[in-house]
Amino acid sequence: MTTGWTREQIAARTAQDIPNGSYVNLGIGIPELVAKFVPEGREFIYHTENGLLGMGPPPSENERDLDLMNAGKKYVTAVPGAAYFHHADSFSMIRGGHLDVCVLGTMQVAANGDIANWSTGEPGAIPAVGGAMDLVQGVKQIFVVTQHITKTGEPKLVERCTYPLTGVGVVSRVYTDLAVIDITPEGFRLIELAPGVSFDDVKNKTGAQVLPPDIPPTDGA
Amino acid sequence: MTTGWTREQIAARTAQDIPNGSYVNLGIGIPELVAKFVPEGREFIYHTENGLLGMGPPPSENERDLDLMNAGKKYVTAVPGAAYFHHADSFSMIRGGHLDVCVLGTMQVAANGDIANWSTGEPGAIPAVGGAMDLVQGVKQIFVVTQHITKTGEPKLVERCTYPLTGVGVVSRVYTDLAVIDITPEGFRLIELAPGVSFDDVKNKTGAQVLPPDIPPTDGA
Amino acid sequence: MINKVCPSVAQAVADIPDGATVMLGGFGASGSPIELIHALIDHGAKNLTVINNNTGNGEVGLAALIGNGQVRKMICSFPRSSQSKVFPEYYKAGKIELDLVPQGTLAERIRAAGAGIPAFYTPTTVGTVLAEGKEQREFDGRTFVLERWLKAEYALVKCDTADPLGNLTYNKTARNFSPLMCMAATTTIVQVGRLVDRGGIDPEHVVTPGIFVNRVIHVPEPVHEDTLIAEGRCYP
Amino acid sequence: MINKVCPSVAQAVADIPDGATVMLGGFGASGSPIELIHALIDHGAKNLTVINNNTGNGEVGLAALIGNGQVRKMICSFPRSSQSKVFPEYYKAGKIELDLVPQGTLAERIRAAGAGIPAFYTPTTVGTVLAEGKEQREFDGRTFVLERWLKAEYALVKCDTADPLGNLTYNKTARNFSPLMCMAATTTIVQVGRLVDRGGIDPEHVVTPGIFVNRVIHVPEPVHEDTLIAEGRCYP
Repeated sequence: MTTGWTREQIAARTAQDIPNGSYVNLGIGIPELVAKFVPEGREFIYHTENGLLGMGPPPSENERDLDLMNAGKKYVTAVPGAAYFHHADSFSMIRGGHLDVCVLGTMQVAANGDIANWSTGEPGAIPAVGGAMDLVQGVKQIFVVTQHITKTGEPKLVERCTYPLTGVGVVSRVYTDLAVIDITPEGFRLIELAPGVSFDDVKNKTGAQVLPPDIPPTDGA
Repeated sequence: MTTGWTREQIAARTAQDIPNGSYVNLGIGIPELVAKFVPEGREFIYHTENGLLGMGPPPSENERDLDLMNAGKKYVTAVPGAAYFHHADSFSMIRGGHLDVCVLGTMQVAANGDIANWSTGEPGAIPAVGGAMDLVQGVKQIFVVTQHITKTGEPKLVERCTYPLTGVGVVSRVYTDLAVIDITPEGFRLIELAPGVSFDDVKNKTGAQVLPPDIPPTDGA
Repeated sequence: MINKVCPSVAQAVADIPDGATVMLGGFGASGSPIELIHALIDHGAKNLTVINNNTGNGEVGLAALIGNGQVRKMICSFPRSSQSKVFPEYYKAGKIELDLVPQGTLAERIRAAGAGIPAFYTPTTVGTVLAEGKEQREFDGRTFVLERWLKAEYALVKCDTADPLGNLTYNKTARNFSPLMCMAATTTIVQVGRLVDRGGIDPEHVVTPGIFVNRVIHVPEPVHEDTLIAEGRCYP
Repeated sequence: MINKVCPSVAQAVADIPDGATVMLGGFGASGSPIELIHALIDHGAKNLTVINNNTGNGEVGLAALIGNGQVRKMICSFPRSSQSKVFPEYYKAGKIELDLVPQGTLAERIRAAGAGIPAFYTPTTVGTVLAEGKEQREFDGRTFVLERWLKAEYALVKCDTADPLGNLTYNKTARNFSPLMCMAATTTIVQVGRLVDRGGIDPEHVVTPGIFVNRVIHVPEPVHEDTLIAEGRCYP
């Protein structure tokens, strides 16, 4: 029986793979939760593309500053040692390869590392890209966190993305409710199974081949 | 008999043509003297390409800061309302067309507005360009101030520059010890004669045709 | 003495003609020059091309400018938000054009305009539909897309502190695109909460040097877009 | 807790290998990281390519590095000065290469490297010998030259104030190329006169955010190149 990880557990598992001292950009949704699960003894510095390095947790009602928000337009705080800067400097950090890790949600991720997370491509829909295409091209490591399948049961890990791409061959690793999966030159490769999840579960819910780990995984049962 | 303007008078005459509120970059030599002759009721703001807008006069010995110099590596001061910035921002001001006037010395200036003021082109000489090529391309108006002829009597205002160019067709106006001369689509055109200088004096000492003024000049005698 | 202070937001925007390209500072509500935008609504210039990261929220500021039928085209990175209703309505009705530009490319194109760089190469959008029709080229074995500078006739910007020379500082993440837009527009108009004398800003702390600013208007207690929206306000 | 403080200039430069490309902050004497350069002389790495606006003065700092035979090539805009004797001697003897880059192009190429922009167009040098052999192109009826980013393995920079995260501020015109070089080097090494705790620099006043800095060395009373030259000093 499949059980797997909760949203929080996916975020916590992702945080395990981020080295101490990393400069990190977190997307909206599950990625935001990563900040709650920084492993003991490590410190991450959060970048938000609207001009802040050293983003802190949400403020209480009375410490709220209307001019201090994140890229998702939520109110945030700044930690001691933070810095403000304009958008060209902010995207220099991104495009110039200065950020270590970006954690993004997605609609689809392909076995070749392509990611599609900005548009369904439906006619009439209003396209909105924000900073996603800059982030996937510029940040050293792109981690994708996502439910393994859509609400209607379609795989989100696919052979080739059918939605318009955000970037080509940019994703390093995928964290889902079922497993941790690497993007390798050979395609998806299992790294770790969530508790109660079998390799067959993962294979059945993935729209492309999933290779077994180089090192056999411990069974998640 | 030719008398003409002194270095200070050339600088003072140049200053007359700079509108109030201009952002101005002054080269080394006679151009620096322009700052001493700001016409009453006007204010210029001086830019130095090493990162200061609002450069003030040289400091006294005891107010000298070793970290406050101009592009000529001389100690300067900063006026109230000054700003410091890095070199990319400084040359954005230059290249982006934000400076109004640049006053430069020269070795040669041609009737088509070409300027040569960075290199003699002699073999073995160490070439050094600094910010000259950026300034002549970027600043809205390039004023050249110079002696009309070299120490050995050669014209500095020429039909075509023989020294390596700094920029092509960039000079607006030339101020010499003998005259003020515009660069027009038809070539050099006299604007004003220095005291005691005749139009013939100017023509004889210029290495290209000099057109008479559109409005006849008052005789400098 | 140079003094760029202009007596009112109305006078400051009075010469913006129909058909102008206008940059508006701000990222969402943060840094949005609400008083200047509302003055532009009162002024009534039409067929504007507006450059902003977003397309406004609620029925104030940029959303109200669009709702007043003054905007022909939006150049932005993210025209969607939970509180954005006016733009979607206009867009779906075919009453407004959209030029979608990735956020970092938008920032860099604006900066390039201010810096006199007519074009540059960027990795952003390579392999996506947003790169279609654009010139591509390899450098050091990687593919990049050619992007052009993005200029405007006017920039309307909100800052925190200004002096009469137009030196500016901003408040926190309200800085965002504003310093870039100040560089990229022919005429930069700035509303400031705190107007100080010359020398009132430490030269080390100036974010936008005055050379990039043309008009400064003192708006001592600016309203915040988020506050207006929370109160359900609309403009005019 | 992240702490980029490194105990000594000697340790900070110890891994710079022979053949490295090294950016040195400073414009003439102003902002020159003398203690770091002298540590690099002690360290002895050879065949270096050095990027700086100038080529050093007197017999200290960059001039001493050249005089010690460690520099194969200089990339700079202005290799002449009244007090520059070492470089001219090496250059005329054919013992050092020179790559002359206009000052604004030098700054923009370094900034481009930090910003992930592999190439850009600039009007500077059009029609001059420095544009020879370079790709040219028209935009909006004007000719521009294509320039590439300029990266380095190391940047050695002097700042005024730093915190342990590597956030930096500079003193007056000692800022110059340093913030750009911090962005453009794989490893950025900074000497600082005043080292403060986290939070000791107002986030609004940070010039170089810590993300661009790898090692911070406290040099509480740095010598100034101009002072050393006035005293007729030479190094080692």
